[in-house]
Amino acid sequence: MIDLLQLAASEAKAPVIDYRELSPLLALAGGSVVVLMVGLLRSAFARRVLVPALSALTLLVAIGLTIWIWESGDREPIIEGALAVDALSLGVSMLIYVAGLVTIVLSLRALAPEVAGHGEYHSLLLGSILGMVVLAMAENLITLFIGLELLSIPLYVLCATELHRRTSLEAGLKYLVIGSVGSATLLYGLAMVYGAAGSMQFGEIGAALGGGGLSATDPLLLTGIALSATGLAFKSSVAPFHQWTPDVYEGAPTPITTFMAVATKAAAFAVFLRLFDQAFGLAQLEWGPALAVLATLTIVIGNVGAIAQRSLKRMLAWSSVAQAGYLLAGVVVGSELGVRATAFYLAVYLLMNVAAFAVVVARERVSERGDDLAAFEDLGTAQPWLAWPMTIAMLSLAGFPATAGFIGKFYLIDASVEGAYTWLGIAIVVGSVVSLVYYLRVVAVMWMGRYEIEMPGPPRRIVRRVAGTSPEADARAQPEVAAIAILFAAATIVFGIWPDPLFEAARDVGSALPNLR
Amino acid sequence: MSATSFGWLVLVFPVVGLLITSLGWRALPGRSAGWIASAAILGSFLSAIGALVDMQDHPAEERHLVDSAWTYAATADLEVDLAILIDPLSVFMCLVVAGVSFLIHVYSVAYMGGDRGYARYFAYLNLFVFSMLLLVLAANFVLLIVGWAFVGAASYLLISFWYRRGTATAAGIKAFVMNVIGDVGLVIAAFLLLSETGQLDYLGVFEEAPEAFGRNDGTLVAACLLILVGAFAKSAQLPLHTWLPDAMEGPTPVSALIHAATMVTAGVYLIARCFPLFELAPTAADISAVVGTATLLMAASIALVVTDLKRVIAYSTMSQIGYMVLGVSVAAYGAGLFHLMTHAFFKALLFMGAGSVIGAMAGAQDMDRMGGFRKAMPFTFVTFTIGALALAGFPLMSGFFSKDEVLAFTIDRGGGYLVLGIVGYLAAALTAFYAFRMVFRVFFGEPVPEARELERGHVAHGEPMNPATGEPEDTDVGFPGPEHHVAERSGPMKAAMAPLALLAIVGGIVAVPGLTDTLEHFLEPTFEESRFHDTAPTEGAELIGLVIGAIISIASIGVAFLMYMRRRGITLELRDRFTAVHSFLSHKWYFDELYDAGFVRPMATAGSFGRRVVETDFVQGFIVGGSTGIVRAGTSFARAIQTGFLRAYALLLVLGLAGLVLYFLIASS
Amino acid sequence: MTVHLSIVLFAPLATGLLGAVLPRGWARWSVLAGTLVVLGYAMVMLADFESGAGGLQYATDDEWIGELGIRYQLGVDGLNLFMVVLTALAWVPCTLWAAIREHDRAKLYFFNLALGETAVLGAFMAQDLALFIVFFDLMLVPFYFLIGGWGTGDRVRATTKFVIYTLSGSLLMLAAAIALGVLSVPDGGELSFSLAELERRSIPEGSQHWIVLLFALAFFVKAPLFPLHGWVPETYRSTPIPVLALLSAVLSKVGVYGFLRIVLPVMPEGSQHWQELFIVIAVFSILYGSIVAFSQDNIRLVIAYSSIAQLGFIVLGIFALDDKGAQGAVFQMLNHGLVVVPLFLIVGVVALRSGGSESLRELGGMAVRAPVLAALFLITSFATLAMPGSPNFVGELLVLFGAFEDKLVYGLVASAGVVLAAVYMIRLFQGVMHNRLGPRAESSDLGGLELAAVAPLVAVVVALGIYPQFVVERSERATLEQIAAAKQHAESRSGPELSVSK
Amino acid sequence: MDVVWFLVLSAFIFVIGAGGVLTRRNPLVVLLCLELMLNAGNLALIAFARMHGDGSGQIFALIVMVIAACEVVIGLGIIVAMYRNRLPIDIDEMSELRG
Amino acid sequence: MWFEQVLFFVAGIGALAGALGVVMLRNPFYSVLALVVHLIALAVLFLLLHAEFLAAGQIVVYAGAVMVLYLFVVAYIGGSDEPLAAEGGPLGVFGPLFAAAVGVELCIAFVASGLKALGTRGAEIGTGFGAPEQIGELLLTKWLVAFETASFLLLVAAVGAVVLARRRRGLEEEGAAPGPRREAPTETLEVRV
Repeated sequence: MIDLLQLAASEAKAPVIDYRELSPLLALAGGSVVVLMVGLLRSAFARRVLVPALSALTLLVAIGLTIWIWESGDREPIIEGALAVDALSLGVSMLIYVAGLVTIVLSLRALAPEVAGHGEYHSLLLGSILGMVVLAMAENLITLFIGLELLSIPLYVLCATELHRRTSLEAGLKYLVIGSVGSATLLYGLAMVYGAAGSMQFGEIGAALGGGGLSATDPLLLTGIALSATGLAFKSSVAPFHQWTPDVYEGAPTPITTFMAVATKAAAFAVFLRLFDQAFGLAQLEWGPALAVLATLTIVIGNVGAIAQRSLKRMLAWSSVAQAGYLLAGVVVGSELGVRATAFYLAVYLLMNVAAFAVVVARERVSERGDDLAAFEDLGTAQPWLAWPMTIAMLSLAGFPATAGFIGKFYLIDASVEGAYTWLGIAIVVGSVVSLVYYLRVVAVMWMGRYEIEMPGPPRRIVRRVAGTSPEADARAQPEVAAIAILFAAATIVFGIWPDPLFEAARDVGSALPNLR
Repeated sequence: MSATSFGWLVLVFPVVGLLITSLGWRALPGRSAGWIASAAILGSFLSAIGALVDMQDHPAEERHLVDSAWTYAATADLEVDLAILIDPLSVFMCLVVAGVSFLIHVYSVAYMGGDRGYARYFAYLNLFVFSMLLLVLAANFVLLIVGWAFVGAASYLLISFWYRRGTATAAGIKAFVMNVIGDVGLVIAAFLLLSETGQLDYLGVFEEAPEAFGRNDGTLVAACLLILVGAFAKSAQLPLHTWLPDAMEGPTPVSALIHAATMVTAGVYLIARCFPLFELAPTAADISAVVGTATLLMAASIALVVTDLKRVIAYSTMSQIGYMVLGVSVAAYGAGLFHLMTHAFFKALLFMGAGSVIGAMAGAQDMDRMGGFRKAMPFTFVTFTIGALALAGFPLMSGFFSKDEVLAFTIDRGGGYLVLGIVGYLAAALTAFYAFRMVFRVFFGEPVPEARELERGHVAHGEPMNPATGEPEDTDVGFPGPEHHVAERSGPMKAAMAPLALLAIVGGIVAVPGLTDTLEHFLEPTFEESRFHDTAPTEGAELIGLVIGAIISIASIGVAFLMYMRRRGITLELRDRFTAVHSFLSHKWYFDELYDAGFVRPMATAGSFGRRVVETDFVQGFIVGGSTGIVRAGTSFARAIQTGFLRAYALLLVLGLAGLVLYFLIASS
Repeated sequence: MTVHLSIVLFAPLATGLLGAVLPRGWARWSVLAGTLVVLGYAMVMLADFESGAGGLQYATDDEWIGELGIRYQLGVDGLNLFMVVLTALAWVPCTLWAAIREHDRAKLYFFNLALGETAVLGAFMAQDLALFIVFFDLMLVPFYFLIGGWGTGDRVRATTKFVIYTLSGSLLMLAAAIALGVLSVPDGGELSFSLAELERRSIPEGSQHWIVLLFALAFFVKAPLFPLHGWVPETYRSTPIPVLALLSAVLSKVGVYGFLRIVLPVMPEGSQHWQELFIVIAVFSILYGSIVAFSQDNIRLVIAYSSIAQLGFIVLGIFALDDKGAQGAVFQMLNHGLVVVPLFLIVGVVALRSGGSESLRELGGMAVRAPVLAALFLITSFATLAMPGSPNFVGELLVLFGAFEDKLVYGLVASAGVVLAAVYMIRLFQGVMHNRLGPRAESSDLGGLELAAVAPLVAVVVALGIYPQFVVERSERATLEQIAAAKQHAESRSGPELSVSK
Repeated sequence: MDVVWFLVLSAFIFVIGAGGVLTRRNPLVVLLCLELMLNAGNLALIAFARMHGDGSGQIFALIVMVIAACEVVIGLGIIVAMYRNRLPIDIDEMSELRG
Repeated sequence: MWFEQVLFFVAGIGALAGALGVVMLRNPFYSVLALVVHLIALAVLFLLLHAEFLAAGQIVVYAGAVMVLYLFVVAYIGGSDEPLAAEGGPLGVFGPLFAAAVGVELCIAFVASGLKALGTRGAEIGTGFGAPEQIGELLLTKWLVAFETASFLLLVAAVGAVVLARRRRGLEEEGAAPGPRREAPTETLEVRV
């Protein structure tokens, strides 16, 4: 017994910790703690100004470090293969950081941090970001799961932060319960995969499939794949696991909604790509069709669901469901082109949605109609600097040319045709046709609003002032929001006409996953 | 100058006139517009003479002069030039058209003097003359079709010249559409010829035709019949004739020029022009002969009962054209064109006289209201009577020779043609009768108030009203102005009518059997290719024909005299006895009703069906509504399952999970 | 000459943006200047265009999006030369028309006009399939705003319907185009959408069939042809006149142009496969459009349905797969555009003089004190009904000849459309200009600027009527090259059916 | 005792947990059911760990225990907050967001 | 090894019973207690699977600490017996049905799998397997990241709990006090159908 212990002890050697690759995560963790501490200070300045500033600083540092790592392009899994620091994870984490910055800016005048306490609010946010990055970098099942949870748990809280508002709590609860069901399913799925493959490492699972005696059609494995697919599909709000999305997006404070819409999706799809294209890559023939069906279903449901919405947050939520369907197409084909297209579209998606949500934030704070369509009437003449970003965002989401959205869709369709899923490309197209109905309605309300516009049927409940109504905030008093909207709308146009930089990154990301078609 | 450059001049003059009168419509003072227009036509008449003279210098076999201005359209195997063809036929037509047109222009200068649309009128008139000359000078089918459609357009514009008249515009659209039908026929015919002979120039086609087609070749017959569609539409032959009587809505000089002397004879010209084709396709030729004969009989019969002065002359025009068509269809080209010429003279004359009378009647056209104008307007009376005599084929009048020559040729062909000839003589009797029915009813008997007025020395002024419907005119666009014009009062009208009267009398001398064959000889170069070139009735036969014709015309003039001078009222008895016949005739053989039921209504029905049913139910309802309906359904479904109940969401999640796992389990085995 | 086309292409947009920054009231003039620049360039092109020379002239070819194989590739040949000219010719009077009136948010209005011209020009000059689609869809944005923002009646509904309808077609085309590009990549080849390249590559016939079908869907909606014209009535009713003129004159041509530029040369087998179907659709549209046209009471709708019939003729000419037919189609595309613009501007004039009424029942007798208006209206009407002597006649003649050549029966049925055209156009002309004066109508002639907007185009029409060969000879070579492949394929397939008996 | 027995057992537990989530309306109980599902996962993990004779499965299970605890804490926190806002502690009552 | 088998069945039945108890029992108190039973049973099973450390952790952390927390909350809120009557309807039927379907599918997956090892008692293992030494070593070497992240997660969770559950004076002053009655004024919008 004793000697066994000594044996074990002698075997135990500390793992090599590559601090350089790890630095962004450390920065985030540290930042989150510091912010929490600073938030405990009494002075309003510390809470209202210093905390956001520090969080933003943290993210900027993380971005800087990420770029630094990206520049020196060595791409080895670190710490016993727990984390993969490659173009995919780095690129996605960049998106996440940007989304985080946006959220911090949008939260400046929001009510949520007031209620939750700035320190807590921001440290939770940073914690969630950390979770996302871990998720994006996850190279084995455990890291994947813990990352997912670290992503979700702060979000459950953040959704509920406007405690005095019933819908906020409802959103939190729904998200928590459904989310936990989702992650439990995922857990079970991962367990089965582990059981089938006998390893937690993506690489080794892939190897096992590749000839390590594990057949790609083993029921245990496939069921595991099915369960984990369900879990991830839930996180990326793919139908039929999407239903929490509209409710949570509507109930949550709008800055958080923005964050969830763009960042969560990015992280979820990153891991989707990594797990399915790398670990399960060789079973693509099995899971491809199933996911394709899910994608189609998602596209349809998301778009038809959005048509009926008057609340813009809700509409964007539904549209994000549809977008998830488009993105899934890139996963389905399981090809390098698919990875590129997905990555590209994630970036584009970030630009468009941030622009749109920023305008929603700006409006709902001043209009007593909250985020209802009616609050946007005649914005074109009243506040063109808000109407234009919204218009561009809508057109881009609808996939009009000269916007990044068009190229994104083009890329995705290209990928799906390339991967012999032409009908999926057609589905994407049909979906965007349907989506015109609600995107154009927003544009019409803003520019042609003086004339009666066919609104969707009366909402089942009274339209209520939605999140974040802070009385002191009015249009001119929140330049930062308008700035965000304009900035991202401009980016949408620029990348719509000159997308090469994004393509560069996308190509880099595509090369991250080894042995793809 | 060469004949062809003269030919171009013929076309240029009217264009110049058109441009001046139309662009200068505001500037031109008084009646200058009319005079400018007339001068232009005179110009092209003189150029036509020039062309004639120059052409006669060429040896007979070289009298087909083609000159091309520029390529009109050339692509693939199609090659069309903007080219004119100068040969005896076209020059002859130019002379007739330009000559008569000139006189009618002069007449119009006075007749339309009081009309608000004076300049517009002459612009249209010049446009018409240009189009007509283009039609006859064209050297290929495409250009022919262009001229063809242009005359149609000009005639449309002039028919609905007084466009505030509902009847006028209606008549205009009717005429236009019928002409377009003709155009389409020609287009298709042109294609058939192109596809078989590879060209569209007259000379080329006629060159190729004998090689390209066998006798009575199916395609060729089709082509000829389609050509006939065009010809009949223009020349108001069965069954495309109904527009001509309505065309009388236009000003009287227009009726004289377009709907009597020139445009309506274009069909005859076309058949004559395409004689090589028709001789290769005798079936088509025979059909056209039969149609011509039928038309001439039908029109003459209707002319017996119509009481509207101008419409009587219109129907007589139809029947006279029937003679011409018959002539050119039985290869009596000279005769047919001869009748075309004489008819132009006397029919124009008749219309001018009628116009003068209508002027005196303050716009009324109903013969029942007329009578006793003999003393009031002697000049009109004389000239009109001359016209009537010529029309009736009274011995030694121009019409006498031309008509009988046509019939003589017809009978000479023997066989079935005999029947046609006999019908022709029968119709001749009717012709003479209704011609003098007009004369007697208008100029003899008790003078009507308007006549007395005129005798007392001033023209009657009635409230201008639409002769067809009797509703008061909207004088805004000037229905024959406030003052009316009668030949007695205005030099220009006399100046125009006198020469025509003369020609109506002596026009026949160009082809008196046995004595002269100027026309025949002149046209020879065009028709020498004809198979029937040297088959002609013997002089004896012709003389017999003349005698028969003379007897018939004199006899039926006598009958008319008895019925309308001696025993008035007998007409009423006859009408009462043969009510059926009368109503049949006075309803113009029910053609209008037939077309109304056959084409107009169905089209309208189809239109409203398309608008009401197809548009709303199929296009909007099914296609648009269907697709949106699906989306709506999907939307309400998505909303329906979005109940807000957490456990329901979880349920769907589990369901989806079950489904997914099931799929994978199936995939695994 | 690479600058050349890019300048033409972006001159309007530039002036539009300029107008947006200039003080109020200047936008209109700056945009008008832009359209004039384009017109000038178009005339220069027309002047130094070499009819004989095949291939593209003034070609521009730069990399745009390498990753997707999309090139910024512009060029002009006999086929699109006159489309460009038409665009230039159409935009000037319409902009002028708009410029002499007051609009709220004028800057936005004229910016959209300018953007529209750029987009249309781009679609016509693009030599890269993807680029074509980019402009094809971009076109909708300005028109969406123009109709929805400045239209009349239930305009938002109309414009939404218009955009969704058209985009549903063109997005499907997008998918088809990408499929075309991807499927045609040879082993080890690069993805490319350059038309020239696509013509060289070969696509399996099976996939050609559905790809052609999707393209046709987009183009038929745009044209529009019979069953797919659901957007027409509302849109035509509520679109502002100058915009409507452009919509009907130019936009409708982009679709049918696409057939000649893309579908026939790139997918000959596919085109031949659907030839019969498309011809049937075309012929049916001719008859249906004409019949509905003469039962309409609203002048705009009369012209709307007449355009359906006219476009039917064009498509018939294209899919006759015959030299004459294609020539006629190309020529007819130009002619229809040239007559429709004045026609709609005249409708605008009439509406101004009748208290906004556009119903034939309430109009009439306007010719009296407006002879110039009447004359111009008359000429355009005659041209529209393809009266011999008008350029449209030559166009239709060629189309019909082309159709007779191999599809005699369809040709004969179609020629009934010529007669019907006469009926509805004359009915239209009379209903507005003749008969008794309408209750609300009052007759007064064109103002100076109105005349300046309408007359020149009519003059062009007349000139072309006298010398159509001007167009035919310049467009001949390119057109024949475009249809050559499909024609050859058709000849190899088609038996003696329906051809003229020898 | 064969591994598969443990797995089947875990499957049953998982299903019971899921069924509980679907049927119970008291959020507290729902949280308990979630615990059940996670535990099922744990059992499966440990069974597999035993099967492969590989420790990582147990590590995973350990981590999951932590996570489960965190979820519970947050869940209870939300429930408490609801209670503070005098909201009914009933999942079906929390259905204002819908459509 | 009859002893093991007996133990398995006893514990297994205990676990299932506990689970069912959680779901079935009306009173949250009893549900919690049922869960405790379930957890203990699980711990036994863990032992059978040579996961001694986890078994211990299960008992101490889970069945101990967490459940106590639960009981406090239940006590705080007052574990009202919820009426199960309303839980009939589609959910009452389909819920268990679909869940059962999933269960069946999972079992099929396990049984039908081609993996031989499933039918064995498992691979040969050293005695140290599942012992604290091994766990600790793995945690600090191979699974360092997971370990650290988990610890961070605990911190975050604590913060979250604080955010959610602490009484905040600041807000009462700002007037945004809890309670539906004092919510922001609602308004209805006239909407055209």
